[in-house]
Amino acid sequence: MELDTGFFLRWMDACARDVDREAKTLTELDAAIGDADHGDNMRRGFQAVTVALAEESPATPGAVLTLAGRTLISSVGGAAGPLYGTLLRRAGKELGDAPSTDLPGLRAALAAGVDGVARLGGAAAGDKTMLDALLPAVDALEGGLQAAATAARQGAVDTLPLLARKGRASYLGERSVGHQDPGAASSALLVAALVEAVGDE
Amino acid sequence: MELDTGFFLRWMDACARDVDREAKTLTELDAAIGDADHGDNMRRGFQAVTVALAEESPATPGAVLTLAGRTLISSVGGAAGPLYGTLLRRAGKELGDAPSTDLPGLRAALAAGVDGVARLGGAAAGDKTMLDALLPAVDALEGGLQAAATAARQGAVDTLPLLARKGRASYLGERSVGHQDPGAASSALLVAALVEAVGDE
Amino acid sequence: MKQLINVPETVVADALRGMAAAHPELTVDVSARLVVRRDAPVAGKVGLVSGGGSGHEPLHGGFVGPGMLDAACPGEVFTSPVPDQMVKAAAAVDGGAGVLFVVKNYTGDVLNFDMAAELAEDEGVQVAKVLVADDVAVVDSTFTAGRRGTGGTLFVEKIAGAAADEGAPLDRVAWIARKVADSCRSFGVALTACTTPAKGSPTFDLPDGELELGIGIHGEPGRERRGMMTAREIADATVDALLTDLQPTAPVLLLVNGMGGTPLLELYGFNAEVRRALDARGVVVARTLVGNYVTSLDMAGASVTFCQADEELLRLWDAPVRTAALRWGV
Amino acid sequence: MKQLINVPETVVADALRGMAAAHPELTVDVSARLVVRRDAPVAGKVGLVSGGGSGHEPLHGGFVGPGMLDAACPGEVFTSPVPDQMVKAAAAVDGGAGVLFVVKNYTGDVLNFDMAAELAEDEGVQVAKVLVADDVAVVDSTFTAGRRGTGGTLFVEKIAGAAADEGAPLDRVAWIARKVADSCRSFGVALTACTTPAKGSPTFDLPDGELELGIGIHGEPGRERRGMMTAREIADATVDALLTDLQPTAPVLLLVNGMGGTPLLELYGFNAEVRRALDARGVVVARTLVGNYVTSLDMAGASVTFCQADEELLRLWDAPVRTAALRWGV
Ligand SMILES: Nc1ncnc2c1ncn2[C@@H]1O[C@H](COP(=O)(O)OP(=O)(O)O)[C@@H](O)[C@H]1O
Ligand SMILES: Nc1ncnc2c1ncn2[C@@H]1O[C@H](COP(=O)(O)OP(=O)(O)O)[C@@H](O)[C@H]1O
Ligand SMILES: [Mg+2]
Ligand SMILES: [Mg+2]
Ligand SMILES: [Mg+2]
Ligand SMILES: [Mg+2]
Repeated sequence: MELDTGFFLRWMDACARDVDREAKTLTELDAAIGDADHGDNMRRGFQAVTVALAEESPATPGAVLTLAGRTLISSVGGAAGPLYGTLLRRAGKELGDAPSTDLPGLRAALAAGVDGVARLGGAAAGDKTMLDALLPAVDALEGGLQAAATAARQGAVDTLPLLARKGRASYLGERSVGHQDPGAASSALLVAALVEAVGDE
Repeated sequence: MELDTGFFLRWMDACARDVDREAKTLTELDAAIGDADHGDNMRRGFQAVTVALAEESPATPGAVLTLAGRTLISSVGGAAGPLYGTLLRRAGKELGDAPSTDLPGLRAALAAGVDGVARLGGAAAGDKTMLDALLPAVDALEGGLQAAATAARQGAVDTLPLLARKGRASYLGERSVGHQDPGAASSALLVAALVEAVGDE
Repeated sequence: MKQLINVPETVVADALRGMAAAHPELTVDVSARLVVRRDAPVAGKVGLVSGGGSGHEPLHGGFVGPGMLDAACPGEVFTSPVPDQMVKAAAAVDGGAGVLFVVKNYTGDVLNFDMAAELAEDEGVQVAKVLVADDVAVVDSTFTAGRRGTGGTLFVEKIAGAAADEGAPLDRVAWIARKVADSCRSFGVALTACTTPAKGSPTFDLPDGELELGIGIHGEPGRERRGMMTAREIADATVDALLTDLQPTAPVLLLVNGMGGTPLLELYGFNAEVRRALDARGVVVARTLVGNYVTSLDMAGASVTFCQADEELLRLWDAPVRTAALRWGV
Repeated sequence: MKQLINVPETVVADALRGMAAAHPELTVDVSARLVVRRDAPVAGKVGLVSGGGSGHEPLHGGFVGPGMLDAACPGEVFTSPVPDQMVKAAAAVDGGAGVLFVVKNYTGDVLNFDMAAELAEDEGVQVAKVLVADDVAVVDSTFTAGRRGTGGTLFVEKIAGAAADEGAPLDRVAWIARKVADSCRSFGVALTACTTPAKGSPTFDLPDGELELGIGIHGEPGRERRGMMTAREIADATVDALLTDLQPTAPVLLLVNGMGGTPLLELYGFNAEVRRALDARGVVVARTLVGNYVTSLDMAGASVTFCQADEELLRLWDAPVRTAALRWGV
């Protein structure tokens, strides 16, 4: 499975589309245990990514993700901006300037990105954050994009009973239990968009 | 019909009681075309009157009304304070220091008081104010206390279709039509209390 | 509607206790209901006294201090104070040069201040009065109690206060106060009604998707109800209402005033639209004040006041003032 | 819930245009989202930069000016700003003595300011940071993102700003800022939720007859919900929560802060009860500020912050400040 620059551009495209469609839901999730802005943050960020990619036409998969990551950092703000920005920027750096990659290459890149998120935010699995969708997704990526998407979705749903220990939701203590983490939900969207990027070809 | 100091004390007492009972209604009327305080204003005023009369035990009908009027002026504020204060103070002055009066004497006193209200506030019949209950009441007083009460009540109800030309309600223009004037409603209460003051004897 | 209070009956007294605790530079008499600058009376200076119903904070108590009011008389919520308060205030601030009463044009305020003026003069205090009636929403004053006094009060109190501070005699301070009052126009818009402590529920019903144009500051409904408008549309309607009444021929002092429940973020955005509307109509803005100054409890909405200002008024506006709510130059 | 806005997307930009129109003493860059004092950089003076999500006005833009902040970076509503803003701000205010970032302790603010600090240092600006984490409602910081930064931010910005104004070097300004941050404690109560422009409806559901204790300033629910309480009961609960965490050994600076939707009349009444509660527990109040300073849009409610102040902090607090929202001595 060759994953070329086109694939990564289509991925970012699918992310922008899906985040736009689900923005309201993400904001609702954030209203319950956060500050009701996650959907708007993600939409603003991926709209900026779409513009930046169109303007700069990066030539390699690594350049696509690095640019997307930098753009998220410069346009999102909040916790999600630096974290998702780091995810993509680190993944992009890992891809180097090769003209294309394959599934193991993508997996290594995302693993590096997720590691960057964990280092930056200091969260671990089970803290009820985006990591609870991202970590299982990277694991499952061995089995293909669809498997990763399913794992991410499941990971997001599984944040429901968890007690938040990072981010705004942690202020709520016990009252954070029973709600899905908005960042985990958006991570599941981004991973699912990988599948669409293939289909869109 | 002799109206002695006891009668005027009982009148003020009945006013305090009735205003307290109807305060919420008066405030509701004021909410519709004013600022939602008339009931509270009247209650505060007559509570103060009750205290003042108990403390100073005025000896004549004139002294009762003069003290009540001064107390309203010092405790009510708003439009109602000076107007009702003037009503009672002028009526009290008219009664002089006679130990008692009769129906014509009461009528002359109230006529003087109502005249004071008209001068102070510059309103005329039909402007949708307390005068629309007070003026017919003074006229009807010739026929006795009950007749005055009936006339005042009717006068208050008749303010409903009027367009307000004085007080806060005038700011509403056409929108003041269809509501009963709160001051006319409280005036009707005070006149009706005259009847109770006889009955309480 | 929930309120951060003890019981409705003690709201004004509680607030005065809280003012006393926060402002050692003021003398607050909780039982007499007076807020007086601590160094009153200032010998030889005209004393400025204002007052009105509570619920419009920081008006008037927040404007007591050097360069503005010498005393404020807070009434019950939305109920003008009683003459006893004003008489005491006049006595407390008369430094021998007389006292100016700044009166907002409402029947209650006018009647009570008139009575107080008579009583104070009986006690030997020279009293002048200025009536503030700046609200253009009250159109036909021959068939009404006349225009309401709203945001213009702030300009009258600040500028007359500065004149008194400079040592102007009573007739001059009163003349300037009247000139300011004549130069001010206001118009207000409500997005929600307010809730008085005594009533405990909104004073009128304003459904989602509607607003009231031409409101006052006492929780009374306005003159016209319309479907919801954008900040830009509201600014245009407001500025048009103002300019139809008075087209300024000099630069204006501008007050973009919150009614109490509208966040400052929105007020600044509204100011941007008001400025755009004024610019488009050729009105020059010399100074701008944005914030909650003449409020109506928790009402959401805003009012716009302008004061056409010649050099002298501008200089007096810029003069030092030191109060709880307005402060500069000292 | 109705709002005085154009469209949710332009709320922050509109407010910045309005600030620019109202405050000629500020340089407002609407597209870069920066509020900077007009005379920046001040040569030889440490520059103070803060920022955070919008919706807390007057924090931080209203605190830009001599004696306080040199620049503020407003993010989207309740969303921390992006590093680009802080990097630009640092460059604009660096007078050669370095820059202090005042950061409220939220994951987003911390991450973005951290990134900005690295980038600014790459560009040759010396950067120090102070973290404000004063909210005692966040109890166990090992299992959370740590305490939130709320009302204490005002004390940190004012006092560190005064130190910078006096010419203290960066490490000294940072040291004082940290000392103030360590000396502040806050606790907040909501009577209603707030409505963000984007969501258009209250961020959480708070029925009549209930309130939230221990709220933050981002429209998030608090730690505990209770039946409605009187101002006196709320003051007691609030002061107890504060003193359980830190029993001051010096006089305190007191901030009785409105969340945006509570009228000043109620805030002063609440101040009376807070003062009573502090007096009863032997806490001496040196200075009091009552008003809407660190808000949460239109939320009804209040927070109480105290800052334990030695002679030096008190002197720096009293030092002149000239900003849109806090001004004295000049
Ligand atoms: N320390 C952290 N590590 C990883 N993810 C985090 C951390 N803090 C917050 N998040 C994620 O960020 C999401 C919130 O993003 P967003 O609402 O955009 O930012 P903010 O909380 O600043 O408003 C959370 O749902 C969570 O998944
Ligand atoms: N100029 C006036 N002449 C006679 N009565 C008046 C006048 N203005 C107002 N009123 C009466 O006062 C009543 C309002 O009293 P109140 O609500 O206590 O005072 P306020 O209007 O100051 O809140 C009105 O309903 C009206 O009957
Ligand atoms: Mg959020
Ligand atoms: Mg009334
Ligand atoms: Mg009234
Ligand atoms: Mg946020």
